[in-house]
Amino acid sequence: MYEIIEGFLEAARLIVTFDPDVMAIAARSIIISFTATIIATLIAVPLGAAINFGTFPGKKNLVNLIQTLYSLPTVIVGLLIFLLISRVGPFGFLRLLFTPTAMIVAQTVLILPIMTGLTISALSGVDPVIRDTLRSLGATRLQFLVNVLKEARFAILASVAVGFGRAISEVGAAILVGGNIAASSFASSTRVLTTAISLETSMGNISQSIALGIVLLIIALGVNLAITTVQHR
Amino acid sequence: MYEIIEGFLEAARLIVTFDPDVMAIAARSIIISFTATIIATLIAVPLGAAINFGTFPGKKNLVNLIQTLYSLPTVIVGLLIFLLISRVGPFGFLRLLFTPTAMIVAQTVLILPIMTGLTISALSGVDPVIRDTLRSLGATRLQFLVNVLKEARFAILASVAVGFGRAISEVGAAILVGGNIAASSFASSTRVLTTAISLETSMGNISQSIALGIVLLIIALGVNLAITTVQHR
Amino acid sequence: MIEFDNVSKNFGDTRVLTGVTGEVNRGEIFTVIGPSGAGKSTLLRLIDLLDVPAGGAIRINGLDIHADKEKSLSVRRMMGMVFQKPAVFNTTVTENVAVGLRFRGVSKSETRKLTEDALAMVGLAGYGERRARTLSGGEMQRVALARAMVIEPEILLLDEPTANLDPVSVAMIEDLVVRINRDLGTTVIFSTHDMYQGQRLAHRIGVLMDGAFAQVGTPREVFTLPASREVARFVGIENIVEGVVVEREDGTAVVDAGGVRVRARSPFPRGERVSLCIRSEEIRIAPAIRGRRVSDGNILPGTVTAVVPRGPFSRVTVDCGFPLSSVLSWKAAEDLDIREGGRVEVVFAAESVHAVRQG
Amino acid sequence: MIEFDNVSKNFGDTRVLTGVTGEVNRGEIFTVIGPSGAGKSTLLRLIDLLDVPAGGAIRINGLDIHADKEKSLSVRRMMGMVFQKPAVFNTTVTENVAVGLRFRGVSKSETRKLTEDALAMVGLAGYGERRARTLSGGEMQRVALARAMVIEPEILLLDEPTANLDPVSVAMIEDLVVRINRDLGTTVIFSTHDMYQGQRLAHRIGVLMDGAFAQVGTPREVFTLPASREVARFVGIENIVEGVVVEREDGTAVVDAGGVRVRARSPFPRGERVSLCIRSEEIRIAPAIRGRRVSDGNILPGTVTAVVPRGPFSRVTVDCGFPLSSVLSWKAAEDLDIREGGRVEVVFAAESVHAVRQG
Amino acid sequence: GTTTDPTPVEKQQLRIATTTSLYDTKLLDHLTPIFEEKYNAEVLIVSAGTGKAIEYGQRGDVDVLMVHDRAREDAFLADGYGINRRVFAYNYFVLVGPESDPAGVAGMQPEAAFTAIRETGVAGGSDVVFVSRGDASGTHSKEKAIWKAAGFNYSTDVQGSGDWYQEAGTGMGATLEMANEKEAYTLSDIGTYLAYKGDLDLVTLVDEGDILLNVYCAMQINPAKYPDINTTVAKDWVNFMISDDVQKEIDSFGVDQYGQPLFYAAQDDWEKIGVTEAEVKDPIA
Ligand SMILES: Nc1ncnc2c1ncn2[C@@H]1O[C@H](COP(=O)(O)OP(=O)(O)OP(=O)(O)O)[C@@H](O)[C@H]1O
Ligand SMILES: Nc1ncnc2c1ncn2[C@@H]1O[C@H](COP(=O)(O)OP(=O)(O)OP(=O)(O)O)[C@@H](O)[C@H]1O
Ligand SMILES: [Mg+2]
Ligand SMILES: [Mg+2]
Repeated sequence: MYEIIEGFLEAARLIVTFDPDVMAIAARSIIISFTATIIATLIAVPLGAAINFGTFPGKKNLVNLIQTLYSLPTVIVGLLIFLLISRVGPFGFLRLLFTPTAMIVAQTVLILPIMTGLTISALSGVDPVIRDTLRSLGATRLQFLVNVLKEARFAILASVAVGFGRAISEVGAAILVGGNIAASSFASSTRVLTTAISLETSMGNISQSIALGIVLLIIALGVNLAITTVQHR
Repeated sequence: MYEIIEGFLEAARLIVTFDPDVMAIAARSIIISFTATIIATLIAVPLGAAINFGTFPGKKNLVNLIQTLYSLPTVIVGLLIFLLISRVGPFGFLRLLFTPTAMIVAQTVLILPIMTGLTISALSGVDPVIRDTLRSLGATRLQFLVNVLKEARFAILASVAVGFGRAISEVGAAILVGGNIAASSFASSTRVLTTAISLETSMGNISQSIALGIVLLIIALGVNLAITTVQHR
Repeated sequence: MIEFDNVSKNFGDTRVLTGVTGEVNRGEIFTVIGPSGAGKSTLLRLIDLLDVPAGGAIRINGLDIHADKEKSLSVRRMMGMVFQKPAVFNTTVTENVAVGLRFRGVSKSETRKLTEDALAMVGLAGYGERRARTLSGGEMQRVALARAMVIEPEILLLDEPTANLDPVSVAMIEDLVVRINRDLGTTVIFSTHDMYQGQRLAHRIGVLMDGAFAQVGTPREVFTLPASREVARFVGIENIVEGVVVEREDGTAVVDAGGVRVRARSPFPRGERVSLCIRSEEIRIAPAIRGRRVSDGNILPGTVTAVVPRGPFSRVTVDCGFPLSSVLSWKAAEDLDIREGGRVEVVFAAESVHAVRQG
Repeated sequence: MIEFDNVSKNFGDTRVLTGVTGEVNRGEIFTVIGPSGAGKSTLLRLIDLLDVPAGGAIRINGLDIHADKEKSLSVRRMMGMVFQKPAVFNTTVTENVAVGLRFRGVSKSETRKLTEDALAMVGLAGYGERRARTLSGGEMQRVALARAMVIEPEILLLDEPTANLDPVSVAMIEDLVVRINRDLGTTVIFSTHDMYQGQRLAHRIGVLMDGAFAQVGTPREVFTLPASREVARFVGIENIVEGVVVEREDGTAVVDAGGVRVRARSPFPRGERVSLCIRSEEIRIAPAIRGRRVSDGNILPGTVTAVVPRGPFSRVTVDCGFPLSSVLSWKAAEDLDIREGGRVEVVFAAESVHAVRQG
Repeated sequence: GTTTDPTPVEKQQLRIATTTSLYDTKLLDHLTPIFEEKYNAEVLIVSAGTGKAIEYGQRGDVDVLMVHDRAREDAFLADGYGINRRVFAYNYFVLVGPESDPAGVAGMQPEAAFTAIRETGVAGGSDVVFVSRGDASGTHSKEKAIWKAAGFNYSTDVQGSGDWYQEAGTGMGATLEMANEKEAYTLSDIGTYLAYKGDLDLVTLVDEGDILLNVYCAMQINPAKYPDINTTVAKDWVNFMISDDVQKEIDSFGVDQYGQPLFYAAQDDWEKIGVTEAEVKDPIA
């Protein structure tokens, strides 16, 4: 158990000394997961709205499918993206494999189902009279959407929190398409907090893993405080 | 890309032939993740209710903390549980390491924050007049809880779906405390679908990984169909 | 201007509207009254394009509003609606009222001004910065009114807009509706369960019953000449007596109601079964004077069976073979020394009796 | 039985109740009336333990109900409440009504029976299997009523229970309330914005204004002898005239109201500034006959300024130096040939004038 | 000889921690059924990175440790966590790289090849990239040893000397995939390379040189540290690995699939691989 205490001390040390390696890894984690969350939000919200407010055959099945994809293992997502972007894959020419971009793509795909699903339930929770009121006030489709989202902002932002949490904490996809590379230049490296944690763990450096885990949670705390602030506005 | 097609064919073959290895692994996945989800539900629902309906100092901070723990990496969860149950850890005497029980514990811990958080938002979405009505009808605490949950059943079951999805798809904790053991007896083995996928991937058997991923998604689909049926009852 | 052409609507197996036909004129205040569950809200929702009729058409200025999805937005922007259970957006009161203006791209300063005016109009000046969710029932309803009115719609749809308000607020809102209708020429359609409100405000009233208009007419027509027994009951005519026409001479008839003969205005031939509708306000109670006779009116002797307070009045029920109720001021009731069991005479003119054919 | 002891409540800076003091007797129907936002709902919620007062106490049978959390459940189980905007559980109508019974462990068969009866009582027999969420506004309100009544509470709290109902349903619910009160001895407290309803049903009325009871009394007291100008206005006394007592002799006084002298019942001394409250129903309109004099009553000449229909009546406003309104049946108005601009006399007794000291 | 009662009431459980590269060859999967049958035991194998596997051993979570990192094994034994090390197999690491071989290292000695790769890499301009496991695994240890033997200070001259040197920080398979993708050089154990060869464009460039030797051992966790540990079966396993039958199995394992063996039996080559005879032959008492 002393590893946990060690982990805390180590985390404190890493943070107060601005350990350059850890700072770079943390920054990369933030950038990648943040970008993935934003992209996923931009897709999931309109998609979720279209599904929730639309009436079409197979709607229930689609919702079921989305819910099923909550269980998509990160490794499978990683593999699929890997096959698509590896040199011999259809998008191989983009040379995305083992780049931060690839990791963003993988995390976006990974969190899309859950964010779409949670968007659907957030929107379905809005009082039907609110929806009718917006329509009756002459909202265009876009105005309607924006205002329903405002009403559902608490739940929508909760879904963003879930998405971000899943993105920044996943490792399977990140390692497969990113490769956990520690190169000397920031841009060529793909080591993020979770892949670094995996590595430290596989090397048996438990305290170091825990320290990195704490750094990750501190980042998550910051993001969540920001989200909560917006939620309660 | 042909690996994907291969994967589908292989999945079909595994399923129609009732491949005994895969069936055992799948069964283990179901048992472990299902148990973890049920235990987590039994904790998260009362806990979420207590937090949502309670008034106490630091409530907002607690909710923030819970939301932050959405980002808990599975590896960190695995490590912490590992430290607790490894032979020299405080619970080492239970000899839980490398057993399915340990995996259940780890998955339960992993999905507790998100299930608690989603329970809180499910409950906070219930019309306050409904809550007042229940109170005014003379509900005891338990009756109150049961009936509010009934009203929020859609969102609560969605949180169960999220929890199950995260449990059955995670690999980091499963591998650390389970060890991905393929022993000759069912009870001693700890290989589940995700750890098997990881292994196959690390051995370069991409089609096999994808086949196992498909099996996993089929299980998830079944669980979700069941959940949806209850939701719409 | 707004034309209902055999509009029908059902929810699953529940047939709510079976064939609503009628017209609302431009600039008119049209009230829809009808029992709970008659489909008043449903009809208003159909007009506001929030639901689609199962059959028939609603036309505004000749345009079938449900026919062309493309035009939905412009049709809707002609209208403002206040829902029966209004919901407020989870933001400030000001923001709530401003929503419709923002949708229409009205400038910030203009929006601020209009919003303030609208809040003042509904008596909520100074509430602008309050969070709308914390308002009382009546306050919310007024916010919803301000929100619908501020966009100055051509057609204002109000679904029981004063249901949660006290009389002072009701009077204020009614004034407002009348003023908007008069000053801006807004066509107003509202549903109400307060018939007197319908009458106070409406140019015309439609009585929705069993999925269709049982009667459409001016308040006076509806209240004094109900088209059927059901309408009569609904508009508060307390005395409805069954009988058969036994004599008839130009315009008046003698109706036999269980042995008691009642003179009534009636166009119906001898032998016709009719319901006689007599407003309790048209009935006087007089001390019993035996042997009095009249040729033209009705004087029926009877026994007082009940005296019930009602507003500043007393409602007195007299058994004259069938029960008849009258409304007296407390003072009059005292002067006449009316008490249960006492003998009195019930006096009313033949013109006060409105006969309808039994359906 | 229920005692309000200086109850106060605020939400943040908004002071809603400042000191409500009063009593509701066992078996009584007590009505709370008051303007929108006065705190009626707040008061009912405090009684039902849904909120906690900031100060003061509410005692039921001597027990301070907010003092002992342990007793909350048993206190609450004495009561049933219908909310102003009732919400239904997302299940069938039957299930909705049965909830309170299930909480009390009533047997299945008993529950079925009671539920069916309750639904029949509110006129929703046959609605049992419907999903409650699809009901109309009025239907939902009736479900809420059935739900609260079926548990046969000792105290029934109704927050504007008929706000969404048509007159026929209102009459039905009112009957029900009276029956429950009479047959089961249930104490009923309800808020309403329909003063006539308060009067029809209540044994006593509390007028909630500015955070406290401005008056508590029998309907008759409140309606004829309002305690203040504000109560007078609120209970619908249309004529309120300011003046100064200039003469006084046992019980009656002469009040100078802007040069016009009015005789009134008044206990106030000379020189006192008073408001005179005169119900429009107490005022008669007579053809103008110059020179008539009376010693006891009031006959004021004036000019008709407005004739407005109101229910089966017309409301006639006459300017006699100050405006006075009277209510006549249409027929009377026609007989008297009343039209705007015509000269008439306004006649009312000194007893019809209720004077209150200006606050 | 057997020290376990051939018909125990309950099956004994044996927990083994092994490095991933060994496990992934499936050699152990091939051997365990034989062992289980023979000793009526149940074998639970946990495969992990070398560091993690050693960690399991240190904490007494397993009974037997199987790794291929001499230096750390020695430390482990010295610290008293392990006893009775026995060497059961060896093979060679290979330096693989793109067929184009931009640094021109084919056929060189390992140290020279590494030097050449570094020189061209640091010079830049060309497409020379070296992907390292970077995970403190046995393979990584070996790589570091070669850098050292070639005269470089690992952390200053190699790590951080430019983008030519990249640490994958993952398992062998993933590292090979990455090297393949980047047309880079990497050091691999032969087993994993053969397993992946079909999917790769990488070719073997250097496979000779003493320094490439890769020696696999098994050892018991010290029962003095963890008294209730499963000593007898652990001994059985170690002895089983050096038994004649198993040594034969090791020699032939993989031939039918890859056309060449993945391992060589250690039994008769103890001199070649630089260990004592006792370490390859003497059963634990
Ligand atoms: N979505 C729905 N599904 C099923 N039935 C519905 C639905 N909406 C309305 N109804 C039914 O249609 C009928 C008419 O409803 P509507 O709300 O129009 O009545 P209303 O005249 O406005 O009544 P109220 O005066 O009580 O508001 C009711 O019986 C109601 O139960
Ligand atoms: N949670 C709250 N937060 C802030 N203000 C509140 C809250 N609840 C009620 N109020 C305010 O308290 C006042 C009294 O509210 P209440 O609902 O008791 O009024 P009411 O007499 O029932 O009015 P109505 O007739 O409109 O229903 C209102 O001004 C309302 O805005
Ligand atoms: Mg309605
Ligand atoms: Mg209220």
